[in-house]
Amino acid sequence: MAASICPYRSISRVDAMFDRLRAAGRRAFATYAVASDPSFEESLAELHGFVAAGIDLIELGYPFSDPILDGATIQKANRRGMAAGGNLARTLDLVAAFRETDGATPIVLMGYANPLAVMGYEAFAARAAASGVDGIIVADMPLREAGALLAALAMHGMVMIPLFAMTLEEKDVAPRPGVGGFLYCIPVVGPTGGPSATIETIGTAVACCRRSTTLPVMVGFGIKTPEAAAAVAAIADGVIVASALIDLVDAEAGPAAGVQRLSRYSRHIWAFRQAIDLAPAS
Amino acid sequence: MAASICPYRSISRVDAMFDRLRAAGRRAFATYAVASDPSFEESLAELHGFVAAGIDLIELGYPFSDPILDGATIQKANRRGMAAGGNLARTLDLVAAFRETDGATPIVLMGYANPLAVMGYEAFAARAAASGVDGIIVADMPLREAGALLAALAMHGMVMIPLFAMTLEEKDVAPRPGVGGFLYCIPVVGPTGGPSATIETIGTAVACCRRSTTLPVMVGFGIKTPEAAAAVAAIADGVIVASALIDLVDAEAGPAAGVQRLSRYSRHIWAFRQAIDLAPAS
Amino acid sequence: MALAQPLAPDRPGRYGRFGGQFVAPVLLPVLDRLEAAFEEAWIDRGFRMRLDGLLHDFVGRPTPLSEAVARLLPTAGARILLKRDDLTFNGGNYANSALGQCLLAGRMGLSCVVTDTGSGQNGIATAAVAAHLGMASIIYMGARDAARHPGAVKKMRAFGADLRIVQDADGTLHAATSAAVRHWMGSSDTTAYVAGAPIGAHPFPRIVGAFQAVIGSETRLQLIAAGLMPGAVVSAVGGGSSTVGIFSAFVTDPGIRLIAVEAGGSGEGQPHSARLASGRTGILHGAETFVLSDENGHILPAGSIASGLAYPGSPPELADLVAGGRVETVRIMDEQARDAVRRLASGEGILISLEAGHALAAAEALAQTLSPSQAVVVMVPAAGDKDLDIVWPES
Amino acid sequence: MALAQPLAPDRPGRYGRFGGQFVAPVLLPVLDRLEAAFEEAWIDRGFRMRLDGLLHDFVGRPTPLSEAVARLLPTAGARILLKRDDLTFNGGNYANSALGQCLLAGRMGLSCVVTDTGSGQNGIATAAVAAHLGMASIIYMGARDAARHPGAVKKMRAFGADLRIVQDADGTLHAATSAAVRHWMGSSDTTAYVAGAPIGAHPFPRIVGAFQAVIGSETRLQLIAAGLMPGAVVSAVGGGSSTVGIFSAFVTDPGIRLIAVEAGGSGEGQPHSARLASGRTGILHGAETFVLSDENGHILPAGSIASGLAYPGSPPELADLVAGGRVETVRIMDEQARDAVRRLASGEGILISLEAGHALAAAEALAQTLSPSQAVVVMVPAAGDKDLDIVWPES
Ligand SMILES: Cc1ncc(COP(=O)(O)O)c(C=O)c1O
Ligand SMILES: Cc1ncc(COP(=O)(O)O)c(C=O)c1O
Repeated sequence: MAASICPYRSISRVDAMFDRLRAAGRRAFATYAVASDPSFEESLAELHGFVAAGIDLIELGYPFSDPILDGATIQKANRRGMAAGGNLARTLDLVAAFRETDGATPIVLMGYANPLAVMGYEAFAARAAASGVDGIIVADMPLREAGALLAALAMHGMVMIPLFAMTLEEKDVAPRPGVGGFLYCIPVVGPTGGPSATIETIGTAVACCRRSTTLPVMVGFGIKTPEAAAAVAAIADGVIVASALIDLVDAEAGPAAGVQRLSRYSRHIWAFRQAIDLAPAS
Repeated sequence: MAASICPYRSISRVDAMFDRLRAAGRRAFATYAVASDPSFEESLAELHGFVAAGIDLIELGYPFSDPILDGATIQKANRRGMAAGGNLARTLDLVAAFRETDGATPIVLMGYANPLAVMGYEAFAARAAASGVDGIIVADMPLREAGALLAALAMHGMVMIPLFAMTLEEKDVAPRPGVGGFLYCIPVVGPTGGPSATIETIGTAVACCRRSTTLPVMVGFGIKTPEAAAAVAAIADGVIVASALIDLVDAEAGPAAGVQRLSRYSRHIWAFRQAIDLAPAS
Repeated sequence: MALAQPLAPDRPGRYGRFGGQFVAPVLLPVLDRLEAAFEEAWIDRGFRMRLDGLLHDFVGRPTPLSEAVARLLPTAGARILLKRDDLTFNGGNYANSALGQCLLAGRMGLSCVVTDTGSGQNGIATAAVAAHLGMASIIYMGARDAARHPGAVKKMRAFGADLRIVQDADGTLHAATSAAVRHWMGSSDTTAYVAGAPIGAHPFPRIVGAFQAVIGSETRLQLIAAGLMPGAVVSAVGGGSSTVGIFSAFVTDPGIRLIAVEAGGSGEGQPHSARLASGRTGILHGAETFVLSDENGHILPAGSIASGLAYPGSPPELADLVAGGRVETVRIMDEQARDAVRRLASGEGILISLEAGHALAAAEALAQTLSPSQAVVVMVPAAGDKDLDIVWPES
Repeated sequence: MALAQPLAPDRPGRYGRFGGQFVAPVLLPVLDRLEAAFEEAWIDRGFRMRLDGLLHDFVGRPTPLSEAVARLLPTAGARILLKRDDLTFNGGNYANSALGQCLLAGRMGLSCVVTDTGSGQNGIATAAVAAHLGMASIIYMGARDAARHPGAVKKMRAFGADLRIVQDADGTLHAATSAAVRHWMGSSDTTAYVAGAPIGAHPFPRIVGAFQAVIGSETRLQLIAAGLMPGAVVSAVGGGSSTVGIFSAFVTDPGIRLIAVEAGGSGEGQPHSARLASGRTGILHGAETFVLSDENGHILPAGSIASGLAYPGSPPELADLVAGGRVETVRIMDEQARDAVRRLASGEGILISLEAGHALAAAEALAQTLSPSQAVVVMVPAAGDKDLDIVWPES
């Protein structure tokens, strides 16, 4: 259904985004949300809200029962998404719905291997491409195990965004077909929402990334404040803030659903955006 | 103390009793009470009360913490006796006090080996003889183990009354010095206060006793009614009723201490006495 | 003896199409180091001697293979032989691999271990072994499991373990495993993850399988000594440590049927744990294997009266043996397992766990179809003390 | 090995001046038959083979002799070796004699056994063995002990035992023994009394001693295999089954100290169980021996945090060895035993019973006075699962 509604496909919205930002001397700012959290409709509104507030790239989590690499914040978001009927297929529907009015903002899925395996890599890739997905990050599928998925992605013009840790060996980061978009640099170990790395560590990690890739480097995991985001923006091509943004929104007192929640989000995104844009280019 | 008060010693009050009864064509009637149950004074009054009510021979239990061969009724009596300060030494005092006014009624102690062993057999025999004790029944000291005690008893003119079970072998019932008084025929197995044997079984047991001894044979354990007592009296030289009498007295409603308890006892003893005396001689 | 030999699958870490290393990339170097350390240790005579010595002195191996006499069964049938790992140590057979992995961790210079536990057996074994070797231990246990097994909780704490109760999800082994892996991800430089079963990313199935293979080799020797060739070996599959351990010695004997028993749960429409027979191929906790998941790839809650069987994943080696038809599967319901435990206790004086009760129930049914000259071996991974309140709620 | 050989004391059934048959005469023929049946069975190869087979397959013998590593002790001293009967079966070492006696009862044509239990160990062992051999079992347990050991109560019932709770007296082993003997007196034609310890009238000390001697002979072989001559063997005395069992193999080695550890209770003026060191010669439960009794011959309540040690009598053989100076006695208080159990659990990953904790505490103190080249053997009769709530009330 979603596939047929989607009017067109951009081969490389992610590349286009980095080109555009680089030309403007700016760094990318990405955030993460779980599809269908708290509902399909609100999720859709939120994605558009992100773009309006200044987000360049959206990581869209497809709900999964067992997000083993995530901390409490994102575990809860997954549960809410599942409770609202969210799953991989509905997430593709969500992207298709988003694409009806936004053909430019890159969307990469983020999640776990099992829903992909159960849907089948080829079926997934075909449906995802038709829905307007640009790439995917799979938390528990290192490149060693990604052969079948990479082939399917490549066939449908999508990429897998590789996760990078400093301790990885050459063989685990070597470029291969189907890999692209950017390098997701994780400067800490441990699940999401955990402690932050120092800016020195992040610097080392980014430098390390640059040596093994020509892709743009974005840094995620543990970035919690606009100040930290600015510091990272000064050395990387982009910044990803997930748990911290959700926590900031949720920490504000009073009920927050729909428009109200979105306006809180916008305010915090705006603060990060300002900080990132003010950072000196590396 | 008790020893010096005691005015004289009968060498064989038990033998004298059987001679007297045999001459009169009567059978002996014995009962059992725990010394100091419920107090030294009441116990003393009770012993005299037994005699007044028609008891020929008294088995006086010396309280012991662990009357392993006794059923619930006599276990409780032992606990009450201990609670009132009763023990082997006080039991000897009680016999001495009894002897101040009753020089004829035979008293045999009944109890367990440990208090004797702790006092020492020789010390015990000396003190018991001086107090006016005639003999002793030790529930957990078969003749096999009684060598030292028998020697001490014989030295002081007392006897051990042997317990007889039908299954005993010759070697365990053979007469020996220090053994005498009567044969305690137990027609049932199991602790006191348990089920009764049939009169046929008792008859067989008594006949068996007669073959292995020239001593008078008294039957005890499990005799619960005057009718049963009469049936036994028809075939044995005497009847022992313990648990059943205590149970009968305790079963009557209302508080019963001192004189009141004694009068209940007398009534029940009288009933048994009548039945026994009416039994035809064997 | 498939697992006692170095593994040589088509792809590294694969059993046929199952297995692999589906983990966060940050863990890959850790797994690679672990694999190298294990393969080196496994051929090191000193390491093996230390392991065997402790298996004997500390764990109490070998365990007997004892006959359940005929009184057990209403009608005649094959003989039933019990492999008595209930007679080891506190933790039943879990001690085999906990010991091996803790020794390995020590050899790698790590001073702390983290693990997860369902009914408490793996946690107890790991806590005890860690204490014995002077290491710290952190154990994750689901809140529901912890409530069902207060004695196990107390025992792990007695061994000095830092026990952490997980309120997440269904509060069973599955949640505990996720929490333990999360913990490990953040501390793999000081802390070894002790796999309770031959599940998870390679090299864990390989390592646990190798350390558990002692069950199978003992059993094989005992059968040879008794002059017996069994018709079948029956084992209940939770994490699969005892099943892979005992099957390993018989996989290459085509004449011996291998029967994996899965928990059928309380009844129709209730959660069960039969992922080998009716799971989907999926990816859970680091490996591609049979998984209880719905059509969207969500993991389904696993259910069983036996906490140790309620796990939605399965050992990749076993998945391969089932897929290839070498291992048959049977489903046993809660009540059947409970009955079997009760009958063995009152009829034989042997108190086995509910997990083992599943295997026994299946073996009894099988034995009825065989002749008295045949024999069925039943794996008993642990004693039933932990299940007393569940099996005999009334007394 | 004093007890493995036919007994030849001065008087039949005597160990020096201790022992004998202080029972109601009605029981004498029963004891005589039992003695004859035992002596006949004991030299019957078929009986011994059946016994040994079940000790191996069902009880899980031999048990290891394992080293408690130095971490346990704050300062250096002799090595401490644990004889690990906690690794047998449910009931710890009680299974040795329960098995022997039940087999003997079966041979004598009896179909029911009765026994008494303190902390539940002898009851569990007897219930399990009886179930295994298809016999009925009746078990008496003091009400206080039953309240302290609910798991044991459940386990005996699981094995189909007819468990009877005794409210009498202090509600401990002593009351239970009296009740069991009373029961037996009334039913000795169908029912065998299973002595939990080498106490009571002859031939029970002889029979239990013989069946428990397997502990000592295993230990001796294990020491020889390890090339060790221990400085001392240390064991806590409850009924004395494990103590007599392990000492039996070393009595004739004058170079090896034998140390019997008694329960000192909670403190000055509180009940204790040190009848070997400070009891009187008396007569209890059928034998002349050291007994806790007052100057009037009343049996004193025995006290200990370890139910299995709170018994006012003692094995006549041990009384004789103490009287003759061959066996030394040591008194350990509740808190010391508890500490030792805790330290061994968290320091070594071994959970021993409070009874064994008494022996360990004594051994640790002794080891401090010896050199690291010496060794002390500690008897561990049973695992500490039953004591979890007592040792760790807080967790
Ligand atoms: C599943 C998931 N977890 C976490 C993150 C980012 O890390 P953190 O939450 O620490 O900012 C992302 C962002 O991409 C994500 O997709
Ligand atoms: C201690 C004791 N128990 C029992 C009895 C008699 O048995 P029963 O109580 O069954 O009449 C006697 C009588 O001599 C006795 O002394």
